[in-house]
Amino acid sequence: MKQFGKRAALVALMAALAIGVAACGDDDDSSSDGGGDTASAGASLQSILDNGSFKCGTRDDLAGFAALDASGERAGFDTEYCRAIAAALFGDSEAVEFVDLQTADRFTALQSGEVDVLVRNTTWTGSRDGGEGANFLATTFYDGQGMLVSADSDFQSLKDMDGATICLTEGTTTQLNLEDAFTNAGVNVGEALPFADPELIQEAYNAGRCDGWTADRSALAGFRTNWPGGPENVRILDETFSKEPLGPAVSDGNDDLAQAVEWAVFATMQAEEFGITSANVDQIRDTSEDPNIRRFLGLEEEGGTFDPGLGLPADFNYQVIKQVGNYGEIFERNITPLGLERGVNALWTDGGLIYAPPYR
Amino acid sequence: MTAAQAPARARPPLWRDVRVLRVVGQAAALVVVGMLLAWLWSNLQNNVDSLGIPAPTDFSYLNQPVGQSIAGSDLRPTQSRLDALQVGLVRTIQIAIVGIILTTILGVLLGIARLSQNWLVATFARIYVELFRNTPPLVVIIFIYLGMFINGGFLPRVGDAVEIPNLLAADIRGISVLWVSFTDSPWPYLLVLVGAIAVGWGVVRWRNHVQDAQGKPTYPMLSGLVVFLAMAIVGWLALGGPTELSAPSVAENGRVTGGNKLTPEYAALLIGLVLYTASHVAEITRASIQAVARGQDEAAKALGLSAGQRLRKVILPQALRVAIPPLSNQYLNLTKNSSLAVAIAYVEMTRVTSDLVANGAPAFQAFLLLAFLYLLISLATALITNFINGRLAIPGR
Amino acid sequence: MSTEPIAEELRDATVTRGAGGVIIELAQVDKFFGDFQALKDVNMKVGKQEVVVVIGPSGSGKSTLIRCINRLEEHDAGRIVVDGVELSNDIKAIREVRRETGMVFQQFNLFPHLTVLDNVTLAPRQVRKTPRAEAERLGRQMLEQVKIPEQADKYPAQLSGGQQQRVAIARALAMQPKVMLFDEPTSALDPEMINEVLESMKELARTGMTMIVVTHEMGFAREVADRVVFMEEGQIVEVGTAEHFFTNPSEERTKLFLSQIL
Amino acid sequence: MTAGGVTTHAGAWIRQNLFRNARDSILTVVFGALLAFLTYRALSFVLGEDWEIQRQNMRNSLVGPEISGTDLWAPVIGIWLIAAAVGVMIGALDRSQHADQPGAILDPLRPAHWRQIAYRTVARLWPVFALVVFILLLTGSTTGLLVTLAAMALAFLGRAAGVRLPLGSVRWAALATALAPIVAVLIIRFGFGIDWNDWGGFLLVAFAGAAGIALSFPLGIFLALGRRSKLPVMKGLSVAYIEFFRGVPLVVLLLIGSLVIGLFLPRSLIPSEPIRAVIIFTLFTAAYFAEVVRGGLQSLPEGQEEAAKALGLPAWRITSFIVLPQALRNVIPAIVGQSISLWKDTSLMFIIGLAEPLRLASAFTRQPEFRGQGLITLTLFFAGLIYWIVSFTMSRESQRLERKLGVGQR
Repeated sequence: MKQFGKRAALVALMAALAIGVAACGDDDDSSSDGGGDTASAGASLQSILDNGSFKCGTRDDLAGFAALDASGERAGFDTEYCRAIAAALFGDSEAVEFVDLQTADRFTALQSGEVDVLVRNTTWTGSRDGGEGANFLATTFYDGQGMLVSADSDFQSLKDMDGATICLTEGTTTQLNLEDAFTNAGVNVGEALPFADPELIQEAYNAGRCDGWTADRSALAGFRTNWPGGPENVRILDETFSKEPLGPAVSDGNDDLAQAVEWAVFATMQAEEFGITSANVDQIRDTSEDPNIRRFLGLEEEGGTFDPGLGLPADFNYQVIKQVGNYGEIFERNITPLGLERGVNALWTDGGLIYAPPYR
Repeated sequence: MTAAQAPARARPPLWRDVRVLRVVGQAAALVVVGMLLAWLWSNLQNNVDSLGIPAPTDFSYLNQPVGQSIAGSDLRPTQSRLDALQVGLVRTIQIAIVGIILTTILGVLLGIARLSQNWLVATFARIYVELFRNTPPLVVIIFIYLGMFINGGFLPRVGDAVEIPNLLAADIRGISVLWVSFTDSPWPYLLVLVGAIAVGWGVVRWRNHVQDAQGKPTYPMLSGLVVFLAMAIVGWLALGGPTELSAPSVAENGRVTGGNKLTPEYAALLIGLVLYTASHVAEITRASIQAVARGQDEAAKALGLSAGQRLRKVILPQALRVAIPPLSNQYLNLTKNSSLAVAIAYVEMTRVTSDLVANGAPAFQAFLLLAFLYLLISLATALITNFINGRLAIPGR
Repeated sequence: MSTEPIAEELRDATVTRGAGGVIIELAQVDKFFGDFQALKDVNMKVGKQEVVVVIGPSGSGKSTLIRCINRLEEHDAGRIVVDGVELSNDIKAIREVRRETGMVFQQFNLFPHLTVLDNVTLAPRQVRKTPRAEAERLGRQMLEQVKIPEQADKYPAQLSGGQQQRVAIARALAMQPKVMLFDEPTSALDPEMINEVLESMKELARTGMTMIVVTHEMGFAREVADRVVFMEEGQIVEVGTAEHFFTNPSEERTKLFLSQIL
Repeated sequence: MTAGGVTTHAGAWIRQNLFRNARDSILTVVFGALLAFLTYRALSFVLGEDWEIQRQNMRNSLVGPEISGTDLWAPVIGIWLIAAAVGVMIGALDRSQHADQPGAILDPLRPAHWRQIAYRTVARLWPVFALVVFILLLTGSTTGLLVTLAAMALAFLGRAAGVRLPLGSVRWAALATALAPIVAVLIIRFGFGIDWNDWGGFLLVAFAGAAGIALSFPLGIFLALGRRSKLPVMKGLSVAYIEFFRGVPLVVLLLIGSLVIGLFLPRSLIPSEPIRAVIIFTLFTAAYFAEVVRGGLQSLPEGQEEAAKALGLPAWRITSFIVLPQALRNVIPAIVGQSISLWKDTSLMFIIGLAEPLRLASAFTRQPEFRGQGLITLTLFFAGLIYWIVSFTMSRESQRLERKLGVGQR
């Protein structure tokens, strides 16, 4: 017994030493190289450029924004923005590696560097900018939460929905907004059913499992357009009970990449303002005398090419427009088929919110 | 050289001393594991620092408002996240208990059916077992939810509820039945009931004792039941009737109110878990029955017991002892598989946690806590089955 | 001479035949299993080429005694020296002693997944690094010695108990040990098979192998043993020649035991 | 005469097995009706539905939406490789089992043996063949048919080569069979450069399951030995590991792998999502394998280890030559059982959003031409069917093995 006691003491001592050594070693590490690998969140712009492609976090299941068709092709608003960023960074809209993310794990993927940029229909909120370690950039789509109900139901506003059963997608702010909106309307949510998968919601809704389906209006519009039996079977209540500015995000502390991505987005907006489309960009480049446009398209002037120091190629605006298109084109290709108007997503010149800072 | 000249009991060199080697080996293992953990921990610290998310030891997120309700519970959005987690925990335990009871009944029946001399019954049981135990439980659950409840068509739409007035009402939203609820705090009357059970049990023991001593029938179970019921009724009256009945009814807008509602999500999860796990329990039952020596059956036959008596009095009690360790494994699996609710819209412990994380709770702490809670449940299940195993063990074996 | 005191009656009563010299020495050996003392102050010497038979009632510590000699059990106090090597915590000493002692178990403990020949040649090849061909030649020779050369390519489960035990003896012999330990080698055998095993053991004794045999076979003891050791409650009660032992034991307890068993 | 005999025989059988007494007759009627109804429902479902959605998405179901065009040759080559290796092993096994009666060896190159080979193969693998036929009929793909025929031909030729190998080469054939999937994975991942994130459908779950089993097995053995160790630290660490991973649901572990593991690693070391899932499957299954192997170790008599010690074998040789070969042989059926479990558990990748069959099944129903038609039951059924057929076949093989090894009889 005595021997065992000694042995145990020795083991404990060695273990303590070992852990102490390991801990000290780690302290040294982090103080000497300033965090190095672990401290920096996300790959730097330079390492991405060196890599020749970037990882764009998106999804595969939201009509209009990012979805796969039967042949496995990706299409959608978010998908095109991934390509626009690739066109800006590498001059090649194909230089993007899509990573499908879940609603629940998208921020972790961003934090862990599994994706470089998150373009996944994600709402810009305070806590996400803060606690989630994400850095939201220019908003590409101003959305808001709405409520889809059956056309023949009596619901005209949330006030009529006291005790109703509401279906929604799990793991988003949707349920939090819903509860707030019902409280403001002075009514109670009967049941909120959070599903893992929009397809399950559609099945459940069709069976009459829920009275309403709440989601971003853009998503609801997409579902309504393709509603079995025709869009006239359902309607979307007029109330919009949240602000959902959707846009790309990178991880905190990655300023070079953030700037580059943000200006890739602005390129599409500015192009629409200039009236440049993928169809006429070559012609405009050859003929335009407007110094703003010439600077924007990265044309050679007497004093050289304009370089704002974003770390992007001089002709990145041209590449974005040529290979992907301007904001209006992207919108029309992907969002208009859902039956949504431009609305607040019109250019500022048309009274909307889409506005790019001057490129100079 | 003779033994007598053998060296005195000298210590061998350190690197050859088995005791030293043992200590060093274990210390090395500890060091390796310790260094690995320390490395992971320091990475965690660094990542948390650089991302500006709460420190890994900070559990204050639990005290923030949850901001959402949970379908079928009284939780309000203004209550804390801790309260939400508690609702989830209770639901997980509830699913486990109800699921285990139903699984045992179905599984044992199927196991016996597997051995039936009726070819059709045995075949039916075999097809059942092969069908369910080879299908992933997640597939079973989603399929039951969609195929049975949502698209199955046997639950009517809202407004067309099937109704047995004051007793039952069913539509796609769920099946509501007449239910007893307490007007006030349930505890006083529950205490009375516990007391009544204790006294009733005492009466059973006492009458049994008298029966053994005097050899005359004394109806122990009956007298115990009478005493229990008498106490329960007297207690209920004395407390001024602390309960009320809640009957389901169809409201003007077609919705069913009142009663206790079994939602399709809960039902699908429960049925899916039970159907899947019962296929395993059936195999355990069959194997255990076959493991009880054939001689036992023959001996019981020789004593003139009927087939049913042989099964109930001789075979099953012995098979049960063989079956308990694998059964307890299946019960644990069922409990853990309740986390599959994540796939359909039923909110239990795992679902609450993943919702919290999606809404800004720190992932590390939230999942650490979740894992810890599951470990506690596993430990409790293991303790209970060990206890039962100990009680059932045949002395001298 | 050792500096440690050795029990008086044992010191000179050792060498009864042949080459002389002591090969195994146990001095003041104690062994505990928890609170139970299995061996109490055991002192014993075994000379080269000597055959010692250990008898005693069950639970008297006979098996523990021989299991300590090749360190299957770790003794708690005292000294055990085998062929000049003291058993201590020294992993090298343990390996050396095990290499020099062969052991035969009550339950045979053949390796069921290996053929008879592989059973016999495993240790020479792995421990002594004997080339396969050499090891197999040696192995067949050993099987010859226990008179079952024809079973070499069978698996243990295809043999009778007596044959299995003889394979076990061959397996131990293949390591060319200096000492053979037998732990009730015939207790698990059907009566008609006991003799063939005992014959092999007698044969072995005739070759001059040093043997310590725990057994209940008094006939064997009487015929082969140079000395008989009687143990009870972890202690050596009496030691003597077979002749002395079976005709005129000095201790009362020995007489009582023999009267029960014979 | 014969017909009458058969009739009487059948009548006796029916009386004996279906209508022994009144209660039995009632049971027969009730269960007969139930079985007939369920069979009718199942058949009308399979035959009555329009399988267009599954037909169009067959490639997505099998390999995921990201692998297309020439990349499709990657999984095809993998299948061919595995088919050939399995053929070689079956041949070598057949030869070694009938070493003393060469006449009983089935040689694929001898037409006289074809009937027997076909009969045995179909008897053992009919569910898989049924599935392949179903898929081929549904898609009507000539390429698919040719690929399948080539795989069968390779297995056939492999078997012919296997019976011609020298006697002692079963071990090598087994090794080759074990290596074939690894080589296949390497070809797909590196030969064709298909990124882990692009693996999907049954290719993904087959990879995750196989990799999980292969990697968890050594870890499980190690943990089982640790748990049996007399050294308190080894034992304690092993027990803590095993109990943790057995106590926490796999869903939770996968969520942890998906959401938390990234926090524990330096950025550059974080593997992609499918690999993280494989790591979780490995860690999880290792704990269960450890318990299975521990059962095998406990079934060994203590004398085995003692005898080896007494012969002077060093500890690691005792473990690798004496203890493990016997312990593992005793638990082969349990190992297969655990592998079936893992195969079913790969469906949980649904929950962390990987392109696994269930998630794809629901994704198909969002395609414009199939949207909102309630087709999810159909696609889910197909996904479930493949899961079922693989685990059903494996469990039948495991039972066969159990009977062959006589494990149950001991």
